Amino acid sequence: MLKIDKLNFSYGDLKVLWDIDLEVHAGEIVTVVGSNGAGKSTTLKNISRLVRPTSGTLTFGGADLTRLESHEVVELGVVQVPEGRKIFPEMTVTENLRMGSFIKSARGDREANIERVFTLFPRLRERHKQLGGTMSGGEQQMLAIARGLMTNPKLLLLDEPSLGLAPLLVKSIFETITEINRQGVTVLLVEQNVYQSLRIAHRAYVLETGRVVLTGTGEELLGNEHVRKAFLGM
Amino acid sequence: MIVFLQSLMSGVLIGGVYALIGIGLTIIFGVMRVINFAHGDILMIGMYLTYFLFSVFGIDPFLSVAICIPVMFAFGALTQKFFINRMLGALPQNQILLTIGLGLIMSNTIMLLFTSDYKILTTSYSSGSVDLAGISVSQPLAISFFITAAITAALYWFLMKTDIGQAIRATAQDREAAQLMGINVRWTSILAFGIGSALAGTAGALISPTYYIFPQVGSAFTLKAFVITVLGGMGSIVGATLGGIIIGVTESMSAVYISSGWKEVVVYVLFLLVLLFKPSGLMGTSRM
Amino acid sequence: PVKIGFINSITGPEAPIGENLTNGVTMAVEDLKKKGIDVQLMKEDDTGKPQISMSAMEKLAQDGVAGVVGPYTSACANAVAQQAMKYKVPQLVPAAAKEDITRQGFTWVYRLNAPAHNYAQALMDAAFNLGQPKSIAFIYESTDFGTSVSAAGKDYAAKKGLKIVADEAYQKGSPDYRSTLAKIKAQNPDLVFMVSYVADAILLMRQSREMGLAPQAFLGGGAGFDTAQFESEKDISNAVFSVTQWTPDMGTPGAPEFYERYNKQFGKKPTYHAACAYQAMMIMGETAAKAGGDREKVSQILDTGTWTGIMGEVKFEDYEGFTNQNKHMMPVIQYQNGKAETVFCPGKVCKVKPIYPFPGWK
Amino acid sequence: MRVTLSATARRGASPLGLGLFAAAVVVLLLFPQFVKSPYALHMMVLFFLSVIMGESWNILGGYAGQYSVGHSAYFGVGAYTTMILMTAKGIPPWFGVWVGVVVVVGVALIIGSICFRLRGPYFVLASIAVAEIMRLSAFNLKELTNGAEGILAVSVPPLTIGGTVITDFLSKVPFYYFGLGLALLTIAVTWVVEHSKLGYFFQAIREDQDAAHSLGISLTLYKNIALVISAILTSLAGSYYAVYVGFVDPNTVLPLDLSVQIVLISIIGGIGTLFGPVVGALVLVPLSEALRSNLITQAFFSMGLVSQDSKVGIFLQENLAHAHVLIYGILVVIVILFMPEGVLGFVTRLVQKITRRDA
Amino acid sequence: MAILEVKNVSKFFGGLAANSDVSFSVEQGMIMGLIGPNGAGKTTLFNCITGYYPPSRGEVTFDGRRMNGLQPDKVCKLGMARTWQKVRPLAKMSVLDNVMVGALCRTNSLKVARDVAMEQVKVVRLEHKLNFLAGGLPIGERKKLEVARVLATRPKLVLLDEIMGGLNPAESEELIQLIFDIKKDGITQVVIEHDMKAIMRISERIVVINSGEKLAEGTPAEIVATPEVVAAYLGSEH
Ligand SMILES: Nc1ncnc2c1ncn2[C@@H]1O[C@H](COP(=O)(O)OP(=O)(O)OP(=O)(O)O)[C@@H](O)[C@H]1O
Ligand SMILES: Nc1ncnc2c1ncn2[C@@H]1O[C@H](COP(=O)(O)OP(=O)(O)OP(=O)(O)O)[C@@H](O)[C@H]1O
Ligand SMILES: [Mg+2]
Ligand SMILES: [Mg+2]
Repeated sequence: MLKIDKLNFSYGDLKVLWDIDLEVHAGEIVTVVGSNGAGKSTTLKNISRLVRPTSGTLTFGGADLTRLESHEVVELGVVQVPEGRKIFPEMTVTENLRMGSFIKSARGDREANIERVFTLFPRLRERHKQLGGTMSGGEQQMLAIARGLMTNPKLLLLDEPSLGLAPLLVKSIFETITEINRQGVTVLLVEQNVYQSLRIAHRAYVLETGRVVLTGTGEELLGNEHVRKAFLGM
Repeated sequence: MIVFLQSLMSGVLIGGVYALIGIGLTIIFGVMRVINFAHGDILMIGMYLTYFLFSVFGIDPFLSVAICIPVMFAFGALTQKFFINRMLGALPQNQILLTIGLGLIMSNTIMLLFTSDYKILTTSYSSGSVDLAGISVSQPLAISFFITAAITAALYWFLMKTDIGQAIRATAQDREAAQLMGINVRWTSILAFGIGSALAGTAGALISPTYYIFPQVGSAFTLKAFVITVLGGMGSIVGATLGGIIIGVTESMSAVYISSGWKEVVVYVLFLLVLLFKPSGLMGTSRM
Repeated sequence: PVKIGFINSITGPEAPIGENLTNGVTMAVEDLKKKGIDVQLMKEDDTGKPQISMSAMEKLAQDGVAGVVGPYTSACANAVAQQAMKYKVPQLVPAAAKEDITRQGFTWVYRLNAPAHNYAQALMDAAFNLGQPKSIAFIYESTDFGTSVSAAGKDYAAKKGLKIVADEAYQKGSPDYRSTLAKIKAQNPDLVFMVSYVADAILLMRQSREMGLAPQAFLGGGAGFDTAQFESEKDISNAVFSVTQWTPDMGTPGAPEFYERYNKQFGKKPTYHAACAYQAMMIMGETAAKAGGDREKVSQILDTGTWTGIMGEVKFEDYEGFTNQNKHMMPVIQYQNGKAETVFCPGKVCKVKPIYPFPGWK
Repeated sequence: MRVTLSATARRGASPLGLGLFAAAVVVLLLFPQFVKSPYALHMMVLFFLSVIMGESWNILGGYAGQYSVGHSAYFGVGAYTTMILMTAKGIPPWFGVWVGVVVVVGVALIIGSICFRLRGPYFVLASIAVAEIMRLSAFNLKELTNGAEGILAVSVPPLTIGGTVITDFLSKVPFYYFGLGLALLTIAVTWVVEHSKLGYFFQAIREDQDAAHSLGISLTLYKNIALVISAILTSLAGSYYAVYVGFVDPNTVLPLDLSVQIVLISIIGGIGTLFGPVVGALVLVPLSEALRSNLITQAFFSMGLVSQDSKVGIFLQENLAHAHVLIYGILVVIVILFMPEGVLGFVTRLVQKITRRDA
Repeated sequence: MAILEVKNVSKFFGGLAANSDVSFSVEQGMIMGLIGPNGAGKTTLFNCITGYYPPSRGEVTFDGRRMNGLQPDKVCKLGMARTWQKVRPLAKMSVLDNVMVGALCRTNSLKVARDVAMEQVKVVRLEHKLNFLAGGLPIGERKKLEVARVLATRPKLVLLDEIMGGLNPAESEELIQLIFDIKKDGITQVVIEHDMKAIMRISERIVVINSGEKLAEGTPAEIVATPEVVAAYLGSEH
């Protein structure tokens, strides 16, 4: 479904991605783990076309992503919940969610989707009139995920969705991911919660200083010596 | 008493035109976070357009609003597309400077085309007035006031109630997030700058039957527009409307009760006071 | 050819007026050529800023001009005057009104036009000639010109026992003077004295009409009240007086012809700025040619010579504290049915009779 | 065109830069010995004036990140104070200047107490408003400022120390050296700021006020320090201007236009760098004079490309005189679009690229 | 001796009580954990303590001194420093300069500040990024930078707001060691963290808040045994 081939990228003079090869098949949950600054977020930014690669090809369901603008990528169904939440600070919770269904294909399901995410995150329903910018860190994270779901994504890119969430919620976030995956949404997940994310992943990649160093099924990587040492601190 | 009511009336009417200028700026600022120093120059182009249509084709200035809106929209949209869009995300001081440069280009190009002469657009109603219980109400200003009111209402509905309007606001608050929602931010920026320019141009058209036209006319209005938008709360349409009328009334009241020389000082002092006690402006919290 | 410098506000806020001077000078250069005088004109823009006009003057002095005409604005003319003294370059000021320019004993600086105080005097004398006004209101833009003309007006009013009921200085470019006018109307003055540039002049009269302000006479202190645009505003200009440096029918040689030619060439009527600039350039051109480009000689000729042309007789004299000031007498005009008619000409009887008092608004 | 954050940071000028600077100073010190043309000296005076204004703005705008577009206020206060004292009280400018400094500190603190409560664009606009209030007040406070008519100084009293006349200000040379001295002073002040705690604090405030605040930096105190330093230096520029031109009025020393000009110098050159404003002045002053005086056309003529009497020649002569501000505007836009870090930043980057390629 | 005392602090945003009547005290030299569900009011409490918000009610004393009404810079000078949950690097300054800004809180000498900063940069292991612009650091390194900067102000008490968020377990481990090191220097710490494993290990005492109110306080062992805490925050797994 998504295929990244020999992706290279630099921020100015600083090269951060080296020949990344990555594939996501329809229906999968694929996890990318890697230490700080490995280039996980940068990879997602390349997929969403927030930045332009130096070289390499990115295709989604046959469409060449490098020819598209960010918003066109979203229209194809590739939706990112970015690191650092990036919610609209001066819009209310509801308005933020409405923006989630801006693209045509999602507009029809707006009301149903709002209902769905409110059920998922009751706190949002409680605060539906609060301005996004005044929500707490974790509340904003919920809003960001909810807003991403409003888009009816085919492929959902999640950049550290559990960041800043309380333990109870972390658990339910991973359950939610599995659940929406079961409903047919493909997921590319970047996580620091390595244990949980590898557990739910079909396949996973390990990124180190901008290179893919390891790949395999979630199970395999969980059992991998290197992964256990470098990421699980065991 | 008559003098008081008279100056209140003049203040409100001229405030209506100010409001239109302010709204245009507020939208541009709201979306691009760009302080548009060329706003008055865009207004000036609107004036010349109206003048041109009037003197060559004999089109009434108020009717020419119908032409002015699309033409100025296109003008603003193109400016955005070719210049300002390249600057988005750049340092704020660079954006300020870019608009200053664009303003210089606009006023000096017009000067080359039309010379620096003052142009006066005289219509049959330019100094027409209606007597309302001893208070004279300027006909052209009254018409402008109603046009302004209509445009403002339409715009408010557009920004608050339609998806595209909301997308414009979203772009203002976080461009990257907006992109991730499938919003074409280049397009919303073009739209916003276009609307802002159309409003400035319309204000120019509305004011031209009662005012005069020359290439440097813009700078005075740029300043006024700043004061209005900040006073009302940046990004707030209701605020800009309120700001415009407050400025209009303050000016005319202080001209009568203090002196013409000090009236603008009073406006700026008022402006600073509002900022001090309510830094986000009068309508700063109620968004748009 | 003789090199002559011309410093003017070609761009910047004063450009609308500056353009008239440019046109006048262009015509003068043509006329000089017809007289066999080949002028190499060095045109410099000062953008209305004194330090830039200084740059221009430095450059001209260095380039060896025989003399300089300009700048237009008082602030610039004055900054340049100091340099004219320093470098001994004859400077002929065509239209700047600030009194100081020729009051500092600058022997290299000459002025063609009448300075600020003459405006008010000529105009108010006209009013006293026609009626017995008791009170007067002043409304003027706060520029050098506006304040100095009306300051002279206020002095003169005090001398003549007129009661000053309003004294309103405004920042030019405001779109709305209605409240100020409402305030003045409430005072019911006999005379309303206004000093404004063209656009505000029209605005003030339009809004006066709106407000129904109707004194015995509207007195316009030159500048904007003496322009083609104002003239063409038939509805509001009627019976308004203005003072001016020049009119085509003030009886000076060549004035009507100048008027016609200018009108044809530039598609509009000449203002007195144009006439002043024309005359100044004619004088400077002829003088420079006669002096063979020698600055010393140019200055000598300017000191002693007399010229007669569209501005009447021109002579640079020292009097009442002025140095090298042309004692120009200003005519007074009145708009009658959309036409500017000269109603008081210095030293002559005019053909057209003035209307007094103001007949009221239609 | 996002400013990339990948580069490693460098602090201070390179030895090469310092060497160049020292050489430039020596050349400038000797300049009037070799160049006698008053026109050239006048251009140098305008250049120094721009350097002083640009450097002083840079301290507040470039380092502390407070984009004041109202610096004409301080310029005007300096200019007016000096002129008023000189003409009304006969106090020579080299005393008047210091009175101006005292006054401007007072004014700056008042302005600071109002404007520094505001951030970002609100600050920009408040600074404009304050400067406009000053300008309009100068029109209205006739007893003090002589209103729109302005203040004219007939002559500058000679500078004497212990009875001996140091200079009589009759030629441009003393002005030249005063200008050079002030320009060097502002550069020195900037250098000191950059290499002290102040520089760090100013930049911290520029980058993130809240973060700076939480690190023990008093925002009010340090913003006001930046403002006061900046205002003092700007007022020196104003005094210098007033004495040099000999005339002040509200529209020449207090207009918005001047504030914009001041900002332009820094930004075109490169904001927040020691030599940015110098480069800005070096670009803008000759450029605007060349455009204004139609040097381009003149160059065409002298190179024989176009004849002076030909249609093209006349056209150029006529129109370029009117178009110089237009061309200036176009150039500003080009610089901003293609050199977002200013000319200095652009050149540095270019040099880096070339040297890297060589290496 | 209690170095920090929070007495009946409440903070209202409009009708919403982000903190209501929260009281607790922190002993000199200890590590206090602060936990609670999202939106419980932890960050708000930090803001009230460090002077960013004036508390609507209640008072904060630090080192025996009443802190109400003090500006954040004063608070920092007095020896209480905080990191930001949403990190705030001084983007266009280098890592070293960022930390130097912190150090300059206590000294006027750049040289001294540079030495202090170098030391702190080493403590958080960012020496390889010394001259990098802070704006280009990845999230984890930014968090470390926050800590280094705060330590450079030579605080007596630091408030750390989720410095382990966005780090993998191995990286968190590093920071845990760092926190122990800080403790060794005698610096008191209040730590907000959602990573339960970490918070249990480092905290000597824990305060739990929920919907703005203090729900429980005690040793880590006591806290995990409190049923309300389990229900509101931890979930049954822990
Ligand atoms: N805007 C930027 N400018 C310059 N360099 C950047 C920028 N953003 C990221 N980098 C650099 O790119 C590299 C990869 O960053 P990225 O954010 O992709 O890492 P990550 O794997 O997502 O890390 P984390 O787990 O901390 O989120 C890092 O070394 C970082 O310093
Ligand atoms: N400025 C504000 N205006 C209105 N409500 C606010 C404001 N700031 C915070 N809140 C609300 O106060 C509550 C407490 O927020 P706070 O940021 O303190 O939570 P937190 O405990 O730090 O949560 P998290 O773990 O998610 O960071 C939240 O519900 C938040 O929405
Ligand atoms: Mg990341
Ligand atoms: Mg928090």
